[in-house]
Amino acid sequence: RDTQLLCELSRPGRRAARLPACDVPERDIADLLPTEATASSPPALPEVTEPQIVRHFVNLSTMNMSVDTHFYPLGSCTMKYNPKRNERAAAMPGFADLHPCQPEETIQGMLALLYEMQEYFQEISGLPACSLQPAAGAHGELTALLVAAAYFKDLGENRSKVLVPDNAHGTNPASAAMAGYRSITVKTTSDGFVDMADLASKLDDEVAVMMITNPSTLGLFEPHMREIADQVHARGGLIYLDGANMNAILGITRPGDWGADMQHYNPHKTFSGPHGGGGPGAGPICVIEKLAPYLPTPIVRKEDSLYALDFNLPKTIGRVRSFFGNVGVLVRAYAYIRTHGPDGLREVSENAVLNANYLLSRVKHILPVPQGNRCMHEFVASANTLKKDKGITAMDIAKRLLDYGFHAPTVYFPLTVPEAMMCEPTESESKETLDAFAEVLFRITEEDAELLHDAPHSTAVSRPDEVRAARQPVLTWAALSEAN
Amino acid sequence: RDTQLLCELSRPGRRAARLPACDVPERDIADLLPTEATASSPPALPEVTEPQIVRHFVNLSTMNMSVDTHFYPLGSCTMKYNPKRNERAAAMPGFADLHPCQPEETIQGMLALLYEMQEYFQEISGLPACSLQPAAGAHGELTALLVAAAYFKDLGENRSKVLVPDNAHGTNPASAAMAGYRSITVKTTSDGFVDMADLASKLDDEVAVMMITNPSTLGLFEPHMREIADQVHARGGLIYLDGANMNAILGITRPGDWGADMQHYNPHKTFSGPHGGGGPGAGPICVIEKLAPYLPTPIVRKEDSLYALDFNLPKTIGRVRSFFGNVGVLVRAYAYIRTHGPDGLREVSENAVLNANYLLSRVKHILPVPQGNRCMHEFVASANTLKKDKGITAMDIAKRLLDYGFHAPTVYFPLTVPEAMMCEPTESESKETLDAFAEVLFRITEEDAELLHDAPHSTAVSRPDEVRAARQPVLTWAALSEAN
Amino acid sequence: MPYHYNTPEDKQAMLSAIGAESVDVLFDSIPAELKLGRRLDLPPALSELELDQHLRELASRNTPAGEAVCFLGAGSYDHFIPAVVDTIGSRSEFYTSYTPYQAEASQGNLQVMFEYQSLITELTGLDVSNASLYDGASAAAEAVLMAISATGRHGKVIVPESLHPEYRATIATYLENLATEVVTIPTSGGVVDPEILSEAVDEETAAVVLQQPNFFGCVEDAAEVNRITKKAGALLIAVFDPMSLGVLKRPGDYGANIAVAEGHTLGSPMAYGGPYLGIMACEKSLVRRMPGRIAGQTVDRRGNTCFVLTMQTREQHIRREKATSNVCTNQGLFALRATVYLAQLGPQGLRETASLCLQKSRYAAEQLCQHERFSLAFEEPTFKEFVIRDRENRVDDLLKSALDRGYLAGLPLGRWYPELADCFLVAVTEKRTKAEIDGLVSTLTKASERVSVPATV
Amino acid sequence: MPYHYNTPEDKQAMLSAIGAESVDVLFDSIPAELKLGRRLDLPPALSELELDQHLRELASRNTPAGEAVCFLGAGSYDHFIPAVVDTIGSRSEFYTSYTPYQAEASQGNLQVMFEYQSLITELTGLDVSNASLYDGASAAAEAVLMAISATGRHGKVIVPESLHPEYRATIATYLENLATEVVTIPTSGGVVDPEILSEAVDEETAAVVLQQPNFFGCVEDAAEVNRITKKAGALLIAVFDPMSLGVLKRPGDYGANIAVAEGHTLGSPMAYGGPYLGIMACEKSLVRRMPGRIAGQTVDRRGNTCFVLTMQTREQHIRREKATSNVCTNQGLFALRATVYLAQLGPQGLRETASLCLQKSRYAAEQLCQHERFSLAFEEPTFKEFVIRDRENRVDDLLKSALDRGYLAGLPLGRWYPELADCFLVAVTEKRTKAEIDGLVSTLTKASERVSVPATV
Repeated sequence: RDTQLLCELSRPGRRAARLPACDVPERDIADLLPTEATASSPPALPEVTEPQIVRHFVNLSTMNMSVDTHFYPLGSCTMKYNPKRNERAAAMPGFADLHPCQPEETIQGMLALLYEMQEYFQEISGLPACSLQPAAGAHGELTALLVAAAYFKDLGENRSKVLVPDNAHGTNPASAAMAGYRSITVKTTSDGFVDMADLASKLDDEVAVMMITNPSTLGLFEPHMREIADQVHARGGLIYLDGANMNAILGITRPGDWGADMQHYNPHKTFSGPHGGGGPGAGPICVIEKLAPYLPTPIVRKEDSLYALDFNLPKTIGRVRSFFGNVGVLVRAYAYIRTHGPDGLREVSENAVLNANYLLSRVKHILPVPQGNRCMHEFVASANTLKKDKGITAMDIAKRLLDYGFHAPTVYFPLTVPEAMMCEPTESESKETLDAFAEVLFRITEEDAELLHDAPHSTAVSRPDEVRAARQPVLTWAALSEAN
Repeated sequence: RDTQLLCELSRPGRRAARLPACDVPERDIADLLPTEATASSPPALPEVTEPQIVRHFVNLSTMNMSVDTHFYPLGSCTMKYNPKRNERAAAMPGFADLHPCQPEETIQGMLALLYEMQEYFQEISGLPACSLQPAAGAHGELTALLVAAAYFKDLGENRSKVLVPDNAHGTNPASAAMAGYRSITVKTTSDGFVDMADLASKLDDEVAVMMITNPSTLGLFEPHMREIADQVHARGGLIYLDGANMNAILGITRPGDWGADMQHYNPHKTFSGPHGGGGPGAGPICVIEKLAPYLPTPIVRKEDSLYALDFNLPKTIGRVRSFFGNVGVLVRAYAYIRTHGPDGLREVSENAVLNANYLLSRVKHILPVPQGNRCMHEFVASANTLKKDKGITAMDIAKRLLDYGFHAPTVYFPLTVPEAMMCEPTESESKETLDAFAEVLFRITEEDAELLHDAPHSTAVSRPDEVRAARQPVLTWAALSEAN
Repeated sequence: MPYHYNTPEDKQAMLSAIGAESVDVLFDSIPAELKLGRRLDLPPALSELELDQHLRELASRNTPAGEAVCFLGAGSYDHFIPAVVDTIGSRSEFYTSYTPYQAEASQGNLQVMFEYQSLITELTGLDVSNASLYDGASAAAEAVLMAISATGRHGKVIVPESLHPEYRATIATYLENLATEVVTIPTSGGVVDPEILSEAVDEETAAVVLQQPNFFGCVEDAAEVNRITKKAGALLIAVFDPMSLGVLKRPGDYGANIAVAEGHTLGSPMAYGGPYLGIMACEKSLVRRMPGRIAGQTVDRRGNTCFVLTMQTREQHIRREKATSNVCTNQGLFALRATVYLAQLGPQGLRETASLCLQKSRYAAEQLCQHERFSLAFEEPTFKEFVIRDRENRVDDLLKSALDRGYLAGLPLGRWYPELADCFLVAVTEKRTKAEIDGLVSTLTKASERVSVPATV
Repeated sequence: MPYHYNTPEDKQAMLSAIGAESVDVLFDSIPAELKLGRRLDLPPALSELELDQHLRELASRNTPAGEAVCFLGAGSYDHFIPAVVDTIGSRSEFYTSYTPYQAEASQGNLQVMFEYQSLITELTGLDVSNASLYDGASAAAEAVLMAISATGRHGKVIVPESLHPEYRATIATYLENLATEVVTIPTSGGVVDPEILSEAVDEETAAVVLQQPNFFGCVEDAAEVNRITKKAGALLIAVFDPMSLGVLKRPGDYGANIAVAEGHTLGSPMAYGGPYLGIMACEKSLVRRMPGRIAGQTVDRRGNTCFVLTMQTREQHIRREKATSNVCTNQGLFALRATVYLAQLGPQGLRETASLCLQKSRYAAEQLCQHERFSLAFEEPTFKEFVIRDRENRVDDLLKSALDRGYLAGLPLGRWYPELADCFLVAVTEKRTKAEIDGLVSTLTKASERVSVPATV
């Protein structure tokens, strides 16, 4: 099998694409462009043929695990089935081949879809305004925090802090920092909930926003949610809901109804847009009415049966990227929502939670789940006892699972749980698969520790040296030939 | 990984597709259909979900070798690269979504393409008439023999024999039999050519057609081709050219110019239509002028700039299938021919022959090639010496090649070469790949015979019991549960 | 050139290894006088971009279903293809592989063949299935050859006029040079007349070929046809519509010995007629006379369950002229698509699809017949298509006028049935909405008015 | 429901194992008063067939490039996408996998990232590349943040008006709550004025952002801009068009410290603006300040070469608020598509594509300017787009009229540049044929005549 690099497949004179002959009168490039601006030769890209390209990349693809080939219970990432009808939808020329600057009369169908998406996101979150512009969840966080900042600036309030619980995604504090805020960590209790005393001690008039992930990264619904919101609101602050875990609560409960003022969605998680090996996703946000004037522009409006782009928000933060948004991802999410309907979306969450609880019930005897017997869409087990008793770490288990044909859960996150293994089966897996996974997990814990330290055994690669990679970075072909 | 059967994934109540509600007034089925004709329940198909279906089939796919993943030098099958642009072409709704009975004014683009295909096939073969109807190479053979039979019947001649060299594809005699002819085998010499004396002894006025594969299945151009054709013609017979090996001679020499009266094409071989795991292909035929009146109908005609279907051939043999032909395959072949042009097609053959001769030069020291030092697009090596010396068979080598990531050549065909290994690299492979293949072949011949008898070692399956499969056939899930 | 690797340096190195001075030398075995000596007269090469532009231009001169509303049937139907079918069908490992000669390198294809065979036997109610043939018509012809061989009766086969005319033509072509006669029997009221059949079938008859539902869309009395056929010791060959089996009895259930079908409707496009999928299933006793590839389950040297091509002694590469048939591949990719499609539908999906075809087509027929100009040509119950008689006998004008309004409204039958020159065949699949059906009715009605006007002038 | 497995029996068994009476019980941790207590107000579920019909209807209300002839540019372009890109991009193993947290299960994605980074460094002439960002505009904003951090200069960044207005807007939004000011400097004749720049840039300046070719399509004097920038100790951030590098100098060659680009043009569709591909490369010294994923080569425990995510200490899951950025994924699938696209083009293909853009766009500009109504707004040389001034100052009418004739003829600039309200931006890619360009010219000329008539009435 081909694991050479493209540059190793290259031979001078090979080529794949051929371009048409120039059908307009051709002029010497020197007559068209100043010599000092032009390159004498094109960049030294590899020279390969089309059959090489295809075989190279098809073979590379088979070196990945993926949802279409394996159970992929990567916690917090919602690796659910990506419906093929969504891909067909996004590829329709009527959507895929639209230029972002086309006149509105030539994109009425596109705008109708995007308008509906605004409406759907608002309804699902219980928040009345929406911007589809952000390109990813973290981008949505940043955008919402910038919206909040603009709001406070408009109010004349000078708030500098953002509160973030210690079990939040790392993007929360990073987004706060990028938006110019100081990120303040709020502790969580051993139960995994916000430590109300710690919150009280940190909540002051400097707090602009409290970011909260609910259900949390532990897969638990925050019992003090309403109280937290009330307290933050009482000090003039806003609640930001990290929407990464919406898959647990569709049609069951809505962030807007608990006091969230802003939230983002991860349509590539909750609404089945594919993860693409790490993107692209999208990060639309919804906000309460009083924050709506600050949203990025444009917003899609509907008047009578005509759709239009509204750029006229005088208080807008501006824009956080070029053009409208990650429309291709939104088309997929639209297809998903339309084929599920209100009952179907609720069933998504019911089955995601049922599957997670079932897996929890099968796993907790093997790997303790510190935060109790129940969960929402995911749970965090711990290999801590196993580590103490047998020297087997979460990493060992994760690697060994690959040998058995399962992708590993998310490990070592959240940081609040030692030897964490965060499992999110999603609704699109069967009881048989969950049973098989639990059985393998049990079998692994019975295996010899030495065997596990060297796992995986069946993969082409095993335990890469990450320290070396970071200390002696080899990031390109050029660096490779230098290194050798 | 999933190698269960679909029926094993089934659980009552699971389903993938959902259909729209009926939007017309619904009536009781009993009112619409006689009870004795209706089934009380639908066939017991498996009940599975869409994610199961996708994972099942994606994982099954990875259990195949294929051109896009491996070198696949399967002789006589021309496993060349299947251009992705061809697939895009065939999927265009303007071609894929045409009903075969649409009025001609609604398919002028389709008919233009098919008309051009007739013209291209005629030009490439040097034969002036064409039918695109046959669905596969063997179907083309049958069709052409039926055309020949109609021609002789029309002449009032009662000819009963078809001559077939002993190294021909098995479909030749089978097609002759299906067309109502007696198949007579003509010997070939140890050089691999038609034994002219044997031909002379078998050629009489009863011979309707001599079928010949040229270049032959040994990858050799028949030196007596013209003489053979003259002799057959002198006795009133016709020459049928098995076009399986056209990849060797595009733009270099034409069957019509050597005296062939009929030939089929394998567009899925020569013109890069994919092989689809064993079909669909297509089997268009070209014939000389005097046979044109007997071709199946319809034929595409052009008048001025309008295209029309001509059903009006009074002497036609009728039809050999429903509708026009394997149009989807022809669209791919059209894309291939148009992107190559006359020079490109010639280069295809030049490179196919160059690659085959180069591989021959690397292999002949390892595995003797009985029929000499040169070849056209393929050659047949023999493991006969190796078998005598070390007990290593062609099958052993074939199986062991799989361990090294190469598909095997065609083995044990043609029957005239003992321990035959028929290698056809095609033009779309690189010198590096041919070198690697030759090196592996050499390494294998040095390996221990016992190791080879048990090969392959790296595949999930090794040396299936074919005798058991044939003696105790288990052909369905139902038979499986009976067998267990 | 796009798909070649050989750089000038490569070529030189390769020629050296071969011991040839030039590539031309490699063609020395072809006598000079047989060489073409000129370029092929073909258009110059296009780049991929130009190809794309050219093909779009060609495609734009066609009116596919989707641009026009398609009510055409007659063996090719505008059924819906779920996206999963395309996803699986476009996997490189499926479509760029070949016949599984090396079982170890082809377990994916082999298991798919086995699953396909299993689904087809379930669908047909028969014991065994091959791994597919070219299309429905050639499968019917192969079935006739099987029947002749199995019964040893070389006298005749009987085909009613309600069998698809192109299927009858194909059978006739296949038998033209063999001893067996194809006897076509007329139908009564659009279906087989038991009396006529009883008279035609005799001890020389190898088989009766019954299409159910038949070419006119009508549901035949299959049990009765089977009874008559069997009484004479002949075999019953059923030509069925796979989709109909969501509501109709299976061929095996009414006694068919061999069942064949056009299977493109199971997940493959209409594609102007091909490639298609020839389905064939039969009783166990006939399996060794069956043409085409067959996959079977067995065990490997390690004792693991696996799949192989089997019963190859029927085939050409071993039996040559004594093979059961000259068919040497299956329609692997389309059998795969059918397998995925049937898995996607499941029993309920098949039933619902069939039911939608039934309900919608009957609704369409009723609505059309409300107009005095139109009537059903036959009174028999239909499944998803039906024959409409135009009382004004101006079918061509009518359909042309409908086409101008965006409807592929039906297929005129005069070409095959002169006595039905005033009739056309209308098919309604699950894809057709009420709005489209109402549109068709309204269009044909209006067309009728428009067409009628000059007639009265 | 389509994607759920759990049959009633499964559910019961699972609930028993959990020890819960019903699924509802599993949601008991949500306080009752926070529950929705009604159905979501969303339209009812569609079947796949209905979805398809609905989406086709929506899509039919759009006019994509392909139906109209697209001369729109401004950062999104109608370039050709070879079929191989779609083939590879639709491989399940690529698009249904995620960020390679488990390197052993992700060598495919990791090697692609490494190859992508290698190609981008080759393309830009810079040392290192990340594995991609969201889009060109946000990549430009991230580059500005990098420059501020690297130089320690928090005073200002300079953006000429010839930088894409949406990129300027994005940078401004990102910096709004930080200390650094965004200083926009006017251009002269469509390009940066060295004198104005020299005056603006000072020791408080972190960076100058130069778009090359710029928003107006003009080729800037990048060497001069770099000289001025470097003289003040600021960093040069280049915003480039990947396609232009077939003929133009690379950012690294004219001194850029960081180069960013919109990369959707490398094999991904326009898709009404996203998802797109943010390209970013920089000098080696800046690598640890770079946002986004980076793949590196290393060896595994067996000593085999392999790939991992590396330099993760820059990232949020470790550094949290001290991370270089909050970006935590790349645009993996589009980076893959760009990798395949660049491999498919190769150096010659890139050069030819660039050359076609150059030749065709210059031809279009010349042809348009033959008409007295039109002139080029700027005299500087252009690469693939250019600004046309309508001497009649009726841009909207003109473009509307062209649209009616099937041309997306250009982008009016008044929205961003009031002083260019009589101007529109025209882009010409390799896909546009001479016939289409001539059609555009003829249409705008005719439109001009038609539009002019009522003006004189």
